Amino acid sequence: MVPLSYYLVLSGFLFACGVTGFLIKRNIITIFMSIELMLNGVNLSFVAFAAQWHALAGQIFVFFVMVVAAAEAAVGLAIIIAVYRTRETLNIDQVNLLKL
Amino acid sequence: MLNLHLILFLAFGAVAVAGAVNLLAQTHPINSALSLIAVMAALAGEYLLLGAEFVAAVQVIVYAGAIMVLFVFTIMLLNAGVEERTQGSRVSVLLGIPGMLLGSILVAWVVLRHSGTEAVAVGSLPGDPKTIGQMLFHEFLLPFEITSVLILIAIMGAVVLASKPPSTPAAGLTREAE
Amino acid sequence: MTQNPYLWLIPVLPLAGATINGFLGHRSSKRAVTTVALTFSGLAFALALYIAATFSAADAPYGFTVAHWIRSGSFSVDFALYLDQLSLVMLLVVTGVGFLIHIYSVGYMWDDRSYYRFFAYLNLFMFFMLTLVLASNYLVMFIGWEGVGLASYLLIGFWFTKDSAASAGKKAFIVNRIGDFGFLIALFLIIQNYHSLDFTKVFAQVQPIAPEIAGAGLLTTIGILLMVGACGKSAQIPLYVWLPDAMEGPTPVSALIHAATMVTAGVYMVSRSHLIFERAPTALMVVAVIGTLTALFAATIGITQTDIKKVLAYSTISQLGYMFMACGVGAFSAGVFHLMTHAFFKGLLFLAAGSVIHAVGGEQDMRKMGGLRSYIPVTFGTMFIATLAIAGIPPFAGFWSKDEILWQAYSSDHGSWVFWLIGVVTAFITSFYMFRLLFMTFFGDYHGAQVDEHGHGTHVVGHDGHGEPHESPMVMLVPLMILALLSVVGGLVGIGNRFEHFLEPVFGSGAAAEATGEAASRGTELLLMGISVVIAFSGAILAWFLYISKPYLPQKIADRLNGLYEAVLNKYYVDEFYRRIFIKPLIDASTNILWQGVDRKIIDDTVNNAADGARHVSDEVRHMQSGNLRSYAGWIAAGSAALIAFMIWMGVR
Amino acid sequence: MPIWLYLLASVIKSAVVLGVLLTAVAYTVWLERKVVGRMQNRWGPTRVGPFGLLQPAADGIKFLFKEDLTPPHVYKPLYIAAPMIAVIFALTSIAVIPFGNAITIGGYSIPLQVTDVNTGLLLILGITSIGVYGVALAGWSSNNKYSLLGGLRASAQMVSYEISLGLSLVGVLIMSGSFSLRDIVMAQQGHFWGFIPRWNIFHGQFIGFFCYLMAAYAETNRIPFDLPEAETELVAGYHTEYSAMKFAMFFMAEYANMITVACLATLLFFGGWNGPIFGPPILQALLPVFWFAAKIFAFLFLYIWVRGTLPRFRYDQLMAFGWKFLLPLSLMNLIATAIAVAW
Repeated sequence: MVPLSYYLVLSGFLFACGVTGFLIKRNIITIFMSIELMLNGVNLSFVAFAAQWHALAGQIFVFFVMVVAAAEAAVGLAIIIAVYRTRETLNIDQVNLLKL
Repeated sequence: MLNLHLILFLAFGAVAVAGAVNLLAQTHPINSALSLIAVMAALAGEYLLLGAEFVAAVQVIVYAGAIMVLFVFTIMLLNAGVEERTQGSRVSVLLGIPGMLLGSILVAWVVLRHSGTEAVAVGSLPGDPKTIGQMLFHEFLLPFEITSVLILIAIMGAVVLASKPPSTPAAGLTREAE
Repeated sequence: MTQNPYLWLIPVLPLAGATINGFLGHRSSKRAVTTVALTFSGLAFALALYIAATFSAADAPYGFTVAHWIRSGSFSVDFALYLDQLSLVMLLVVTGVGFLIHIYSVGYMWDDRSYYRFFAYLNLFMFFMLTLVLASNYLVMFIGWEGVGLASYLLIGFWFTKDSAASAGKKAFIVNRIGDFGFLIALFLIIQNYHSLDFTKVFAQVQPIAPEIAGAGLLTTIGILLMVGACGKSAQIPLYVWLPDAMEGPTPVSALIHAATMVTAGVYMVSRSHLIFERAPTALMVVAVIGTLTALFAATIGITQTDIKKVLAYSTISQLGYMFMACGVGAFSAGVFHLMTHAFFKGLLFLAAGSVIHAVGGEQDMRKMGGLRSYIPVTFGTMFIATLAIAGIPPFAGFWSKDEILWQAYSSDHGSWVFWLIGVVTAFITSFYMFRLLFMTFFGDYHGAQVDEHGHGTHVVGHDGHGEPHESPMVMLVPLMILALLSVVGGLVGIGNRFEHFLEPVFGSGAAAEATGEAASRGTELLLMGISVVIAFSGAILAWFLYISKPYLPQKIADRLNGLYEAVLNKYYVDEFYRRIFIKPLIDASTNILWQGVDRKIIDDTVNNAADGARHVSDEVRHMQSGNLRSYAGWIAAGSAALIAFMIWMGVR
Repeated sequence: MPIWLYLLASVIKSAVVLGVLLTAVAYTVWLERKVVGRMQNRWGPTRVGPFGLLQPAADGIKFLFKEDLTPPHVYKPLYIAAPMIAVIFALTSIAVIPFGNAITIGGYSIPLQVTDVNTGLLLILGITSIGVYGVALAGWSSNNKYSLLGGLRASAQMVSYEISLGLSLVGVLIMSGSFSLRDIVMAQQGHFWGFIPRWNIFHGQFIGFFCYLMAAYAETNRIPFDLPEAETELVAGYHTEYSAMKFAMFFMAEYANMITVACLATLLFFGGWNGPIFGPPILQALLPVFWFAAKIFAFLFLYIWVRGTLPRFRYDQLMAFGWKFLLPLSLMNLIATAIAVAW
């Protein structure tokens, strides 16, 4: 028997790792993976809450999150490819033209 | 079985934590990707512990089997190398990291302060495909259909974005083609 | 009120014509445009005739509600039509004269490039004029009022490539706005006090009120404000200045809008509101004084004008003054009677003048005409009849109506011998300048051939201004002849006060006042009638003496009375006066205070300073937007941490 | 059943299944060489043992003793991990394959299956989808453009065809209403009109089977879809830089995958171990396993037959076939099945 808070702390840790990855990573693809990590952390809390409250809707949400993640990955990676074609780099610090 | 449950939770959790930390520590994106796959597999285990066997299976098939393959594919396609340690953003370190830490601590404090003694039993909520399917096609029919539209748009967007521009051969393109 | 389901068709028919010609005309042939324009205006006339034929005094007034329009609390305005004897007269005049002028225009405008546009505008004018005439409340009337103003603006500026035409259109429009301002305030006052704009409802409330003999009350205010509106539309002092300039428009327009119909809208409106005016003697006096002064004033200017259309324009103003004088002395039916006969003979005069201009190839200066009698006999004949009519020679139409007005001015309760005297003097002047026009144009020798290069009316394109003067085509002559006939017999309906009795259900009380004094002053009436006939003939004889017998005399007289002549020739410098007193200060004030002061300093500077401030702030803040995605993530992380802290602090667990 | 006995049974079952599987892999290779040889009018292996039957053993010994070359420019951790990933996932999926009814030993009923999970089919799909990493990582970590292209092709191809594979299976799932492979087999017992087996392929799922077969060929990178290792254009694709035991692992993974796919086809479309059962009890116990093995053998033979017959596709043809033909076809099959079942 594992308390719910354990799951939540694990989920929060994964999410925090995702945020940290977004903050410190320079490679666009890795940053993208950090986002996936955050989504996974959230999914864990969804499933844990679903089990805690006996509400299957929590698991349904996970599917929706997965679908969104898949769509996001498809579009995002396509964007990355397009960026790489024009900028010849994957370093996010060098993709910074969108400013005044 | 009490201890076994906790042990399994800790084991999968350890793998997930190790994978997440490794994701941050690695400098090569492919290592980060493999770490992430490990995290996802570990999370699939956690889902099994929580009784969500269908979610676990889909987690492996969709996340590990499809999305991450896409990532690996992209890394291979673009021949991504070791990360450059450029110092492009002071804000992200000076503001973002403290912000992240503060937010995490606050949330953790709230969670731990309010967590009761209730524990989640193994398989306490049967997440079998049949029940989920019925729920998905009754109560969540509209969101489900909308996500189908979303994914269709995403497919088209990906095709348009990643397709080669017809007449202007980009520099990166010639390298792929060799 | 009897429902008459055909009523709405009358205005709608010309509107249909305007719509068809306006949207499809540029692609259709002239023949098709002609067919559409004539069909719809002709149908409107036919329908008006039908309605007149089935009109019965017992059933009047007729009404028809087209649609509910404004519903606001207890206040409501319907888009409703209303037909009584007064509207019927106006209806027949507008559709009849309008239809004749449509026919005439086919010949006159045939060679114009924007043929379809002309007819679209003309039909549009008909629509608005009929709306005005048939309105059952002041608001619908105001729509027609503004609509005819619009049509007038469009038609005056019909040849808008010419600067003078464009500015004449603007002048007409702006001067009319001043009048409309008064009209609108009058409407507001009516709404405020009577909570309705419907004629029947307002007048039902006005009916029991006693006349405001002592000083000026609400009704006086409303009446004077209505008169301000009428002054604008009907070109009375002080707002008459636009009408002479409006002669820049094509001649049929001058005939239809600026002589026969639109300019009489003011008279119609005052007559329609007669219940208000009858209870406000001060307002009535204002109307009479303005009318009388305008009549005299415009007539004197008419003496010196050399442009054939300008003479007619001033004549129109003068005759309108007569009508207002009639209204002002409470003889509304006499005013409306003169309105009708005036529509016939003044329409005819303008059309004939158009025919003359057409004949001499666009020339409008009478000094360059002369001797045209033998070249264009039909035009001469009809114009001669019209001149007789306007001069007040019996038994032509003008005699009856003018005599009626003069008699009423003398004998009515609100009248006085002063009005009569000025009226008679005006009649003399009228007779003089009209025969002057006739003699200068048709008698003597033709002066056109050697000078017509400098003619300023060359916009009637396609007419050869170099050849012999030639008679107009039949399509132009037939309306002339019909109108000439009407000018001869039109006055006969007034014999024995038949016209007045016809309008009695509308103007009721006026006839009663007349009946009391009738027996006593039969002799006076005949005497006055004789005086005015003599006056009319003497004016004609003076004109003959000066312009046929001794043609060198006018120049001598002009030299002798140099100052006065210059003043009259320059229309008493009224335009210049207005320019000095109103326009220039307005422009200066607008430039210096509104533009440079308010617009530049206050509004622009406020906006610019706000923009500058935003830019300065943004210049500092934009450094946050480094273009680096990780920085943005940092901001988001910090922001979400702050948000979480805020939520915990606020007690959201 | 005591827990120790349960564990013991599981270990024994695992060992047996793994042993059988590896042997089958070895002899499938032998069979392929033999059959293709015959088809090409030559002998195939004949020298080692009778009919060359010991050839697999000889090959194994050669692989084991060959020098294990590691080229200098490879990314070593993944270069070493890749073949392991490939072979581990290839061998894992056999764990949920049932190959017969439960047998009773000493009063205990033991199912002929390493482990019976009620979402067995999903598990196989998941494991298969992870299997692509072995090939992809091998191609990338070799640091060789041929390998990289092979790896890229493999990952794109497998991800694409996985969709058709999954969709072609859904028809069967709708008919049986379960993810459990055992239940699916149970649902196919009996006969139509007394003589036609009530197998799914005869039960309206022929198009589904066709889609599955095509997708499975592509998933296992077999001819005519062996683009990732096309010798003529990519030298050997993702395993160009591999030798000795690491190469053998890829080889084993490929054949193990073939066997898994054949097992799945048998279970889903051909009634699993169902077949005529007769004779003494011992025979009755073994006949289902025999039928199962026979059907798998037929499939493996089909694999080899196709390899001996068909040429290789072009890559764009492969992708067009997968996305423009196979995917719509399997979707239509799914819709048709759903309508038929709902009827």
